[in-house]
Amino acid sequence: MNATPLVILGVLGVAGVILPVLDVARRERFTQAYAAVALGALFISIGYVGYQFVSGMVQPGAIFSTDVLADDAFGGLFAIAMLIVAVFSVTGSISYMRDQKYPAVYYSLILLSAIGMVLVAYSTDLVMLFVAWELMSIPTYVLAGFMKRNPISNEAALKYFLFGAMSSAIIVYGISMVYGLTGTTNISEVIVALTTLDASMMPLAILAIGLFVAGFGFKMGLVPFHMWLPDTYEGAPQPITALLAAATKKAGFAATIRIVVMGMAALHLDWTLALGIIAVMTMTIGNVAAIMQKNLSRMLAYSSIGHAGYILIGLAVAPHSAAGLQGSLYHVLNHAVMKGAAFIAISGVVVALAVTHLDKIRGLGRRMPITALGLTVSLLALAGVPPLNGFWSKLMLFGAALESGSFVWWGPWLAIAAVLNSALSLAYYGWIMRKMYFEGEDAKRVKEPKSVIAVMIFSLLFMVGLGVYPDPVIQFVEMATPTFLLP
Amino acid sequence: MALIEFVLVSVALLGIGIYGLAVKRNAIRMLFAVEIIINAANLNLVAFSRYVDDSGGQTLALFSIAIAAAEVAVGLALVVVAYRMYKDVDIANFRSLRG
Amino acid sequence: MVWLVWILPFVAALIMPGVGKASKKATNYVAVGFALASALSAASLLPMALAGDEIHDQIMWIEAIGLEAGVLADPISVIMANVVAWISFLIMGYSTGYMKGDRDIIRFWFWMMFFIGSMQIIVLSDNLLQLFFGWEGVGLASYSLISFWYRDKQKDHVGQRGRTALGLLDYYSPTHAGMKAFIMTKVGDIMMLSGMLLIFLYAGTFGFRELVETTTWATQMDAVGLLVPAFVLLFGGAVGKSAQFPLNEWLLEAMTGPTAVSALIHAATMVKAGVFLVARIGPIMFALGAAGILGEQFFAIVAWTGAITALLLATQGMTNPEIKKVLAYSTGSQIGYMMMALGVAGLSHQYVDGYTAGFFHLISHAMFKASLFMAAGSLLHVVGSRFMTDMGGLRRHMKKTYAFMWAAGLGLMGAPFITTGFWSKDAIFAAVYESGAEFGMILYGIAVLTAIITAFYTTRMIGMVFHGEKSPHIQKMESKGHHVHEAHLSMWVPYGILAALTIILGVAGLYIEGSLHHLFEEYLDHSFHIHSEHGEETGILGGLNPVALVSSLAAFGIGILLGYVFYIGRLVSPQRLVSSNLFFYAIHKLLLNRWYLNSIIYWCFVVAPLWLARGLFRYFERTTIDYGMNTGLEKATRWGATVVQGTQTGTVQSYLFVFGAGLLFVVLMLMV
Amino acid sequence: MIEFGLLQAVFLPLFLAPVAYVLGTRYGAAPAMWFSFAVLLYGTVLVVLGTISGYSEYYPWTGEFGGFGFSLDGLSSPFAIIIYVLSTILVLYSRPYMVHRFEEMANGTLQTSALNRQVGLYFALYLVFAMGMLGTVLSTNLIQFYVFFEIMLIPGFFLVSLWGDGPRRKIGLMFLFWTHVGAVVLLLGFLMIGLTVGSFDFSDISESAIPPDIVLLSAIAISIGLGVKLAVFMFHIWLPWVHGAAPTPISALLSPAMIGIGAYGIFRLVVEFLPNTFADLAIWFHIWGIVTMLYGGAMALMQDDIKRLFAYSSISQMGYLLFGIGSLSVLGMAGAEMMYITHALGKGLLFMTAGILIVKAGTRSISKLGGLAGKMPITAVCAVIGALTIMGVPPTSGFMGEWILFYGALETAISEGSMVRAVTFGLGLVATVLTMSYMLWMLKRVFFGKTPEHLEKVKEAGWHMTAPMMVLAGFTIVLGIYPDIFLEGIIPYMEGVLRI
Amino acid sequence: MADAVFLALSVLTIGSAIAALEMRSLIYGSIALMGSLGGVAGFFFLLDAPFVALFQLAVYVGSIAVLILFTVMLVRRELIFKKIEDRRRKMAGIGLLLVFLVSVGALIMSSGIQQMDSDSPPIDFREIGEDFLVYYWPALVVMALILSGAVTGALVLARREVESGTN
Repeated sequence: MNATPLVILGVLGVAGVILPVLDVARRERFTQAYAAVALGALFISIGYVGYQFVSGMVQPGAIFSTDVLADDAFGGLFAIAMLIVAVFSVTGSISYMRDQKYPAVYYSLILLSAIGMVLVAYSTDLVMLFVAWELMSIPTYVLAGFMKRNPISNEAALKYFLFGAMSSAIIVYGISMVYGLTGTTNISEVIVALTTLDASMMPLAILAIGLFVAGFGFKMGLVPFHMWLPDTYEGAPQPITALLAAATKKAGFAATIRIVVMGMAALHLDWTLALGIIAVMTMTIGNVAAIMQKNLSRMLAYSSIGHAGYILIGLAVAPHSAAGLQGSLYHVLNHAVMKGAAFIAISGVVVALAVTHLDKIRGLGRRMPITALGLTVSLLALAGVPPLNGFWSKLMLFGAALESGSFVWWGPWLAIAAVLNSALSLAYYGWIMRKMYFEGEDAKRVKEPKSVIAVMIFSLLFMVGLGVYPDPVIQFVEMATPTFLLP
Repeated sequence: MALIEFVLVSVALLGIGIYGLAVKRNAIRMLFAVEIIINAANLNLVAFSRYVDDSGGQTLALFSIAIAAAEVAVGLALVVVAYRMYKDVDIANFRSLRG
Repeated sequence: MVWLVWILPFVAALIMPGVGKASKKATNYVAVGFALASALSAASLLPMALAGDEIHDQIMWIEAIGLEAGVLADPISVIMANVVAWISFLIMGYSTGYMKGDRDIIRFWFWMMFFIGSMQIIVLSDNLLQLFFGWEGVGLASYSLISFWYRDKQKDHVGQRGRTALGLLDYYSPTHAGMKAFIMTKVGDIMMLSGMLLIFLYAGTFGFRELVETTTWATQMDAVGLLVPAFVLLFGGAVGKSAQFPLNEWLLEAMTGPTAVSALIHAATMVKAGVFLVARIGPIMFALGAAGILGEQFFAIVAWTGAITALLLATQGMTNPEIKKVLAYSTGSQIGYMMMALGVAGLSHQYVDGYTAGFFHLISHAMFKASLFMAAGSLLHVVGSRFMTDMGGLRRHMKKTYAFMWAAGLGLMGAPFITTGFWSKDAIFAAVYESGAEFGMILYGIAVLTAIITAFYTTRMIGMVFHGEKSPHIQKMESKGHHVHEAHLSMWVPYGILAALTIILGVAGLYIEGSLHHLFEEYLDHSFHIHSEHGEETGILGGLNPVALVSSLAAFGIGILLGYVFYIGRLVSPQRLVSSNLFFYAIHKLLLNRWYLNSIIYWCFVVAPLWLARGLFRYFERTTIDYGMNTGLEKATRWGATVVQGTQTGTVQSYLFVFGAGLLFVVLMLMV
Repeated sequence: MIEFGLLQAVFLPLFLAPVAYVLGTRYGAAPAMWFSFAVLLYGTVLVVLGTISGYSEYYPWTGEFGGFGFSLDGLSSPFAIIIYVLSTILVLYSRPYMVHRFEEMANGTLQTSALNRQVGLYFALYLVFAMGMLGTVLSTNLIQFYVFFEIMLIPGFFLVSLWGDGPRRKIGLMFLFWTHVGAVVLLLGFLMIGLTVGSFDFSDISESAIPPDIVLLSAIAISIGLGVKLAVFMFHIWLPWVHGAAPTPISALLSPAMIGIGAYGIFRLVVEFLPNTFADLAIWFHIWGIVTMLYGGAMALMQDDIKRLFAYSSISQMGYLLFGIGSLSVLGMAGAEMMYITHALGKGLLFMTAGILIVKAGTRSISKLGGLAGKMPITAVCAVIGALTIMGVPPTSGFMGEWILFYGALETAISEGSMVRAVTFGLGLVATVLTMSYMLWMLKRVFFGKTPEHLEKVKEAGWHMTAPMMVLAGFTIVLGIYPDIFLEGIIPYMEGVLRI
Repeated sequence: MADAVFLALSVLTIGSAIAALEMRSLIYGSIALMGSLGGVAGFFFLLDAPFVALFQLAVYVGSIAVLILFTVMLVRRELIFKKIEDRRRKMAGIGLLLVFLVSVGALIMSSGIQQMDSDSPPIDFREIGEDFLVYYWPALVVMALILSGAVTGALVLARREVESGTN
């Protein structure tokens, strides 16, 4: 039974299609109503996913159905993460889009993109995955360039688009290779076929995996496929950046875990070192580049690259440590909320003060206390400072890397690199905090957008609450983590 | 005709596409390159579909063509917007975001 | 009662701020009253002690380690306690006059009482750890009192302004002096502490009585060669506190304190603590001889340290122009005598002889030195200068002081038959002479030489102060209307008493020494099982060693004669003598510059470490640590960031190129 | 014992921190101060009561990483008591100092409302800071330990960066960065242990055998991590800056209470859980300790800024702690813990002195001070007592720490017949002289000598500032005379740890 | 016969792909692109996939390429004929291309794909339809959403603003 993805598809799809129609039907502009519709649809979806979980109708782990979609906990976890981010994005947009044109299309595209992400996570067929991938990507190209009069936005969108187009072509290419090797596009069948692959076909399988890594890695922001990311994150409207950083990126991980990791396991490849190297490169470059940034969005974009590296650790050590993938999934969930909250906070700053430059957010702690608090806490959570949620997932990731040390020599080094990076990241997060709180003492308070406040409060509760008492989420993650019991 | 011949052609197209993306400065030409890559993939898909005797490849090729159309539409729209702003489509000049 | 002896001064110290708040005058009565009470309670122990009994009282202290605190009132400690208490009492009385009107009188009384209390802890403690409390308390009190005039006014400095030795100023402020005293004695203290800890490690106890009960610990320590080092380390503490060579240099600067403090330090507390410590541990060591463990090296070290100090400081005392410094040198020198006696005691078979001699000298020295210091304090008060060259011709104006100073000075010189100093010094000579130790004769020679010098500088001091012409300084004072007059009653009475005692007890000196000898003989036998060979000494003078007697007399005679020639009779001008001859000039300079010992210590242990620390700070901390790890790391990261940012050119072609190359890279990486 | 006593002691300050903020903002400094004082006092009472009854609490927490709990044993209770006692009395001290600081920062144009807001924020952060420290030492789980270890960092960062001196923002970041680096390295060690054992609970770890190679690595990681907190030689990069710059009540809390937690960590995590490895590593701790002692002392000699002097002195004192830990003997380690207590008392006093000087004399440069003993007698007396405590002169508690410490070092040196240990013992004694030198020199330059003209009008500080000092001064003397208060608990614990 | 056709198609496809990128004029370039796309369609015929081939012709050659052509014509004339190149970048690109071709070619040549051959009958395009409706129907729905989203998005983007926006 694959009810959940279909319900989401239905609910969000209908809302997504209706919104532009509504826009045409109603001549007067009433932005909040569109947002309300979008939010309603998203809440229904989240509620449904949650209800499925609570009522225990979801199968644990990642399952492989003969259908194109599976209703499993793995997808459910991603769905929740992504839908939360979509809610953030929509909520954050309410104030952001107040004076912009075409709000209906805007929200509709967010919804469509959300469908795409969710379905990527639920897909058990390569074709479905590809199509969902595109549904996720194409609206975000538009959204990134939605500020038509802003050259930055357009530049960001163009760069994003070119990368996106190239990587989707590469994904198709990869799918074609896999398909050629196995004669099927259903992931479970693919994996079964790959386990019995003829040795002479191995180079092609590797080529396919490489293509997948590149194709998905672009979305995840893995080095060296990351180069579009800072530019786009900086240029795109901040609520959309939130969506990109916190949600579409996670779709990349969902796809990678479903296909690449499973496929690699099926091929009995020694792929962990390669992923480990990419992970270290990714986090190091991300964190180092972030240090001297002057633009808040850009700094967080680099931090986002760094976090992709952390998540990749879990993938790299997945065969050696059960905690690896758990940590990855956990960090996916946490990072979604943390980064989402951070970017929404920035969007609030942009709405209220129209600045993102670090020197201009001096005294933000006094000007916009709640936003600043939310940003601070999410930065601390990103840095992995306990007792915030980010700490626990990093803990699991580092632990997994260490644990793998008994199988692979580089496991502890991975952990050390990650730990040092994590410490390094605190330097630039601290820099932001410094600007917000310790400079500009004479700043006066300004009005903060209510929607942003709502997001801040939710994410604060999430980050602190689940940081103090992480057990439910850990159990949830454990349930959602795929095992290497191949079909 | 062996399968490998089609695959080689496809790889050649893929390489040309990547080359185009990495070298060309005109946004529209870059779109050409994207199309070439997608076509390479499609060629691959259909060829494999023929040789493994399964319809899935062709199905995906059809999806891929449709999606390419959608992508191109969006891409062209972006190029048009860019052109309106800069009166230029030389993407190498679009570098206010960097560092 | 025993506890009261040291608790009372502390109580006085503690209530002093409160009393002082009510009335400053009342503090005088409190201080003197409590000192008297403490002295009385000490005196009440005398009958018990003279009967050869002892009180040993313990209470639980640090239960976790099983340590007990306690008091041990045996003959030696009771006698010592009485000396301390009574002399302190007199000094307190003197202080009421001397410190009259000082605005920090409360602090003064607090530390004085603290000083006395700490000293009594040392004396009466039954174990090393508790003793160490008193030990450090004494150090602390001396620190506070030496730098009592902490405002560092010029008149409170010691040394000649602007004079340098080896490039270092020989001019010290009170606070500097206090610090120097504290740190230098601390060097001794840590040695003592490590000695204590070594003993505790093997014996499992700090108690003096417990250490005697068994010898297994000593056997074990001896087996690994740690016994003598441990005792030598303990003696290190005594060296520091008693200002023995090479830790003697603080004693001179300690003269920055009020004179009452100097008197207390030199006569009753502090420097005597070292002697007392050696008297405490010496028998323990010696008693081990019965178990076949010989500690001769220890005693030899004690004796030689004492001898060297005695000579070293006595020679320096000949040239110094400051009256208090002369007295200070004299103290160090006399303590050297005591150490020498206690040391040679262990080298001979007749431990009790040297022991008695040393202890007797301690008592007599306490009296005359306290007297001398208080008298000197009166002089300072009157003249307003610490330089003897600023005095002169005072005998007509200060007759009482003159007389008392002569009496006490004779005690110091060891005037034959009538002063305690004579008998005690003679006993030391005899002990050294009879010890039969290796190099015993050299020690003896040093002792006699020192005695000559002692007599000389004492005469010199009195001569310079009271005889001759009035100095320009006094003339100036008088021309301004100041009149040189006798000190106040409260001041001269105490030192008068002590000077008188020096003579009175001196007349009965032989008897006192005999009974002391007897008392200690029994005590050592009873407590440490050290038996002495009985025999010859019966008659009045029969107990005296003729050689010692003769040399003692000769030394006194030569010394006082020389002193008379130069300073009382003024037959030869010392200045001319010094400048006439390069040899004398060199000697004079050497002595005046304290054998350069002080300068060398400063160079090695102050200047060099500071230089080293500055170097470390400038060239390591500032560079490697601060710059290297903070700024350097920051710069390195910034550089890395710049490099990474440089790759982010903003040109999408480059990005895509990297993408393509990355694709190849990943594929190839997977292939490998 | 009150139910959930330790839970209250730890978490009440956290939950009531907003109340303190509101009180400060609405009603001014006094209510906020008394409120914070009351909260911490209550916590102190709970901790003391808990110590008397040897108390611990456990609560379920996570499945993966175990539960959390609070436990008071011979090791943790002295730490806990000292931390809360210091925190409690420093609340009183904080008010005049911080009000002075706020006014100073605003150049005298501070409005009451702005002042109140800052006061509220200060006390709120203060409560969290105190709570973080207590939580760390009471933890019964590695992860919990780490969590609290980091929690105390954040308010510290804010306190330093908001109201510190000098380039306070930069120094705040430095503090955050370096201590975080230390913490994450520590975390690596924790993970290695926890994953190997399969549980992060202390009780499980102490019972299980861990493979030696892992143990060595994790012991090194933990030692380095805690070494940064302890600011031992080469890892002391941040400390002089931070202690020099932090608002003085915070310095007085950072230096005595916080950095010593590193020593607690070494006791708990290395000594107790990895005894065999510790036995191998002890000599290195020992040497590291002696180097730190000497180095810190030498650097302290060179300082002109009084707070930096104390900061280097703290480094040196942390060297003592490490030295004691490395002595690998019951009394040596007991001495190390005693040194923590005594350092807390002594350095607390000294930092408070520095604060009074800053407030009253308006400078922290030693060369500009002098002769203040007569102007501020109580401060001077307390400073001297503090200095004596650091120097280890009886009858202050310093001596009780020091002789036990050195005894332990000597004991091991002799029983192992180790020349290296004998030499370090000797150098340790040299270090005490060094300590004494810089302390006395500091006293001489600050309180004695001539009074510069610009200090003629300096007055004694108010009772808010002097009373806490007197309490500490009394405490150190009482402890110096009767150390059994703490030693009774410490020594049996150390015997248990070393299995004697 | 088939080989010759294949060869011709290969030359056409690859050649016009290169031409599309390298021709000075954008218009000719887009026409060359059409040729390349048509060549791929020819391959599809060769591979017995007429349905896909026709779809390719209709969608790609028919609409996309024409769309591109119109866009090209929208922009200014001098832009169409201007071809700015960075020589260094071009060399690097060619280098990358060669390395890519050599390494991936070698990869493929060394694999077992050389032996893959098929003599099975061509796939009936009805199978494709069945796939769409039975197996891939969610994908089809998603496809529809993509198209609608892309179209609305592209419209919104490309629409000329009459009044000046606030942004």
